[in-house]
Amino acid sequence: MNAEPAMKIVGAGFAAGPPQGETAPAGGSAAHEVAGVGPLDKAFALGLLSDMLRIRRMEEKAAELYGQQKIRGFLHLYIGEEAVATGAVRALQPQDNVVATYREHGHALLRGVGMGAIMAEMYGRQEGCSRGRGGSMHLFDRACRFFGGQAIVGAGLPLATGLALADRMQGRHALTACFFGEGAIAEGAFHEAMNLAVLWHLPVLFCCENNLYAMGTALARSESQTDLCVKAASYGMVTRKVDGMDVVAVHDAVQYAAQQVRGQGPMFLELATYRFRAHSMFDPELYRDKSEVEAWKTRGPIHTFSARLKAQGSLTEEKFLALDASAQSEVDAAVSFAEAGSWEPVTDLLRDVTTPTAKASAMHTARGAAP
Amino acid sequence: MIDFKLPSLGADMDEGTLLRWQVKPGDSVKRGQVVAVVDTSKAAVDVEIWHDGVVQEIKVEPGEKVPVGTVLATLREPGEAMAVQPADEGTRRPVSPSARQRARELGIDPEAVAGTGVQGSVTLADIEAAAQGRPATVVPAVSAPSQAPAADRQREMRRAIAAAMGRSKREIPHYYLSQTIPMAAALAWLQQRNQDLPVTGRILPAALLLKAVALALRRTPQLNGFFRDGAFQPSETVHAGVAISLRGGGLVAPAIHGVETMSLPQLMGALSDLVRRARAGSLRSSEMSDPTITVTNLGDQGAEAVFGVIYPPQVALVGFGSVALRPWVDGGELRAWPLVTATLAADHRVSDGHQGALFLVELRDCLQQPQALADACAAPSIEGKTDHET
Amino acid sequence: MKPDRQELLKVIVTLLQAIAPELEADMLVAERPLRQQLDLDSMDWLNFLISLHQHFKVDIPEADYSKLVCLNDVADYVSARMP
Amino acid sequence: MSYREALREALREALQADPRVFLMGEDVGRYGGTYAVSKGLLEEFGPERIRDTPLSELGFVGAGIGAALGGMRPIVEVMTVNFSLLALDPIVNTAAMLRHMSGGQFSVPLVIRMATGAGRQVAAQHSNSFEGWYAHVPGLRVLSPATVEDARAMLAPALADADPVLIFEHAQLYNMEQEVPDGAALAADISSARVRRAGSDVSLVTHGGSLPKTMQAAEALAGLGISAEVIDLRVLRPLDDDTVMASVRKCHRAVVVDEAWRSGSLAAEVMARIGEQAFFDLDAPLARVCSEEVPIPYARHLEEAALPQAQKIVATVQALMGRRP
Repeated sequence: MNAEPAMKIVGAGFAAGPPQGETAPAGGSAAHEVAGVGPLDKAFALGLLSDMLRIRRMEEKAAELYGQQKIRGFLHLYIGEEAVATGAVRALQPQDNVVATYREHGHALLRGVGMGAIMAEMYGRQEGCSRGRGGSMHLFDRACRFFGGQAIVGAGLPLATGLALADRMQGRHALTACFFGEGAIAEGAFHEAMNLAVLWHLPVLFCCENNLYAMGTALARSESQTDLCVKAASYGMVTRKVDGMDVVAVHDAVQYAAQQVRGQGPMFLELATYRFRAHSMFDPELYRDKSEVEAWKTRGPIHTFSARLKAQGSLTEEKFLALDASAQSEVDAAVSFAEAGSWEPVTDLLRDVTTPTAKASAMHTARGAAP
Repeated sequence: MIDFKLPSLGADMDEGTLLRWQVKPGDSVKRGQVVAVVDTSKAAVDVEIWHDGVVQEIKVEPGEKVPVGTVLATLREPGEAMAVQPADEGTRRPVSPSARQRARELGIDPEAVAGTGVQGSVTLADIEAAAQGRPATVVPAVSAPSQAPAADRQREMRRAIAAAMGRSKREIPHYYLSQTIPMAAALAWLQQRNQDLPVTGRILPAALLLKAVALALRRTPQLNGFFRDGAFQPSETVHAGVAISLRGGGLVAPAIHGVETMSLPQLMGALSDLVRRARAGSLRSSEMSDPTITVTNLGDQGAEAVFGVIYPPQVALVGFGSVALRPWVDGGELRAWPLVTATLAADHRVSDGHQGALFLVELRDCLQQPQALADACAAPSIEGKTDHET
Repeated sequence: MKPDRQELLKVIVTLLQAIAPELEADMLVAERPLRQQLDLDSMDWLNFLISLHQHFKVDIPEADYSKLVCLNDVADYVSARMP
Repeated sequence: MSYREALREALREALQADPRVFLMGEDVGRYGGTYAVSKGLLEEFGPERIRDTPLSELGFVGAGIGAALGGMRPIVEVMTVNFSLLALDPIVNTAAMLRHMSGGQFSVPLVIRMATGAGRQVAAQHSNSFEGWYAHVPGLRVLSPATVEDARAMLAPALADADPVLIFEHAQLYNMEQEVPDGAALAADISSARVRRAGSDVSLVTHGGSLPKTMQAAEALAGLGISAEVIDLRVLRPLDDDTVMASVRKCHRAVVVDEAWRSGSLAAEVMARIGEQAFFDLDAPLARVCSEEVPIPYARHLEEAALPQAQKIVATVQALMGRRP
């Protein structure tokens, strides 16, 4: 029964159609109705497929390694939702900032964090992208402007708003893409951030990955208004609903939205998607029917997109297998890298609590001030 | 947690010096147990505790003089968990960490040094002073702190007695009555009774007089009890405070409890024990704090009659002079007769001369029937009966 | 074996000291009444007699109280009746 | 100069010195600051840098963190520590932890100022002293300026710190007037405690709004022949153990004075450290004067009774001195 609203959003023509449900006069939506219609640029399309496969295989491997206790703690997998990160991250520019959640492995990977560094982080190795201090939920990368890995639901939104404020105050032509689940919409942080971003016309792209469940709580059981765009729009925000199982639809929507955000201020995208696996490795999935999961799996982003490319003649089975093998070998290499990694010495336990230079300078000033 | 406070051991006591502890932290105590000895300036009194429990912490060290009501020690209720110190800490003298450290450097035993710090703890300064050999701070090894010098004690006792008696005279509207009581029958009965008994079994007239007072009081309860908070609280039973002069001056008036219920031998035993302990300085706090009437007997010293000052919050005092042969008219004939002058000082807030007179007459009559007096035990004990039969 | 007179007096004084602790032996005049010298009341006196009875195993009937006035009387009385 | 003016001067100086610095908070602009600290700055620096926010502590503190990550040097004013509880998550879970979680990649050069403390009959919800809570958290630096000089001088080094710094301004200090040395001599350190009054019998360890009361108590104690040394912690995290222990080693007795409640408090932490580091120097049990364990009442006499007062400090010290020979 919980599948009902989801089916309504994406409708029957899931593989086609323009971004739906824009609530503000954004103009020029016709230019973006290309998603499912015309043939895609082949290299671009294969790139999208390859990225989705890389995420899928990495996540599957993570699940396996979790079973082997190589990866510990909380592990939230992105399987089923790959089209969102894949479509979205490709539409961003290098100077843009990305803020994500604890289900962020895919975003980090596509933003440029090496799979080896991600895997090593999940192993807790000091070769990990956060030196093993963060783990699965706290992937960070300064060079990629990837700001985490924020594991408090909703906490990323004010942070992203502030990053956008800094960009605007410094006159940079950058935006901040903030990914969060629909569960964050119940948090005060969502509302405060929406308000601030619109009030101050900040370049934030709010990407709500609506996978229908906040852990085990279905949207309809937690929100008085299940149309999330209506909520965001109440702040004067431009909003759009997007089929998050369609990688091209996502990409086009984000590309369009990014342009809007850079010029005019914040925008809110609701990306309708579905997580095929449990919330985390601890989740027995008592809250949803197997049949619902199976129904969504028929709309899995990888096989639907593959089918579409094959139908367009852009993809052969051999090519698919080659892409898959390539993803798999990247995963193998990442695992080898993580396995070969080292543990940070316990003597370094207290590092990175504060910034060393700050301490030194404070002490320096202290000495200078002493009469 | 129960606070064990310094009880008032009489109206003349507003402070006391703790002489020694009979218990230490960790000891279990029973209701009624003597736990400490306190110098009230009149006597060293064994102080009893009125709760069962386990001693948690000693708050006042031997030698300290503290006001009535001061918490002397804390007790845990039976079953209450230990609050701080492990039991085996026992009576260890508190020594501050820095004092202990310094004592080690100086080769001094810090626990042999008198403490001037918080809770009597030994401080750094105490150690330094001890190191310089200032004798004043060194505590005698085991013995409890000695009582104050005799002259000081005398002065303090006089001050305490003066304070209590002054208060009595200010607050209590005394009236006085006297009655001459023939003692021939009583003395003859006693002589008869004592004749064949070893010296240890003999009964003094004082015991008979006490018993007679207790029985006579049954008719006039207005003389037995406390006047407190503007009202008289009669007492069900007679706790007779016996005025005992202390050798070297001063007096105490500890109670014998439930006099009307005691057989004469019991009463004699109690009296003898009380006098002995009063002079040895080991009275119990309950004896000091709850007499309901005082009986004073100055006959031994030869006084013919004594007009006493009531001991607050009591409301009456009975005095006996010497028992002596004096002229007495009996059946129209003048005779030499053993007589005693009994007096009553009583509190007009509670009773009138009329009741007082009834009491003295009753007292006289009781003493004319010594055997009945001896037999009258409100609740004779088995021991009492046995004694009586012998 | 009976103690000699000096020894006997010494013991009696010791017994008295238990009742009147401030007593010093050389203060006592052996011929003067004890109760006056030592301010002994009837209870003290009884206790003294009890201690004599217990120490020397002599009986002192009440009728004999009048015979015991000064220290010498006591010594005579005791030495005459000691078993 | 008043404490308030000193804070304003420091803000003005910081805004002039570095274009990345901006002030953000509720009513910092047009209103001039709830405590009038930022009065006049809007006119001087404009609404972008003197930025009024909606009543969204969680939102604007989080945005302050984001702006710091994005290269700015934000000074976020949370009106009072009471409202900062609405922003506990960004302060603790994000600002304090980000550097560590990211393996040292992202420092958060953010300054958060807030008023703290009781004493003005504003009742329970506006009278808390939660400095100690923040001082519990690794990754934060917590400052408690108790003098006009520190109010003037602590902001610059706080801004220079690459990590989040919280500055607690006791609301009762804003009107305090003290002489301040000329600007040149103002480079304060934000790492050490200060001896505010030298003494030899007892160390009184305090900070912030309790400093004036403690100084008053020390004066009264001097009249009683007790020489009290007063330590102003200034920096509540990281604590300057050396200054505290040096004093305790000299005086052998210590009383901690803090307006927060005693249970699980900063006072408890200072006492624990003295116990750990100077145990053998102690000549009396440690003691503290804290607020009574009650929400701060409105009625004046009850509020006064609930808070540390000079007289309580004096009595506590006297009790520690024993029967001095």
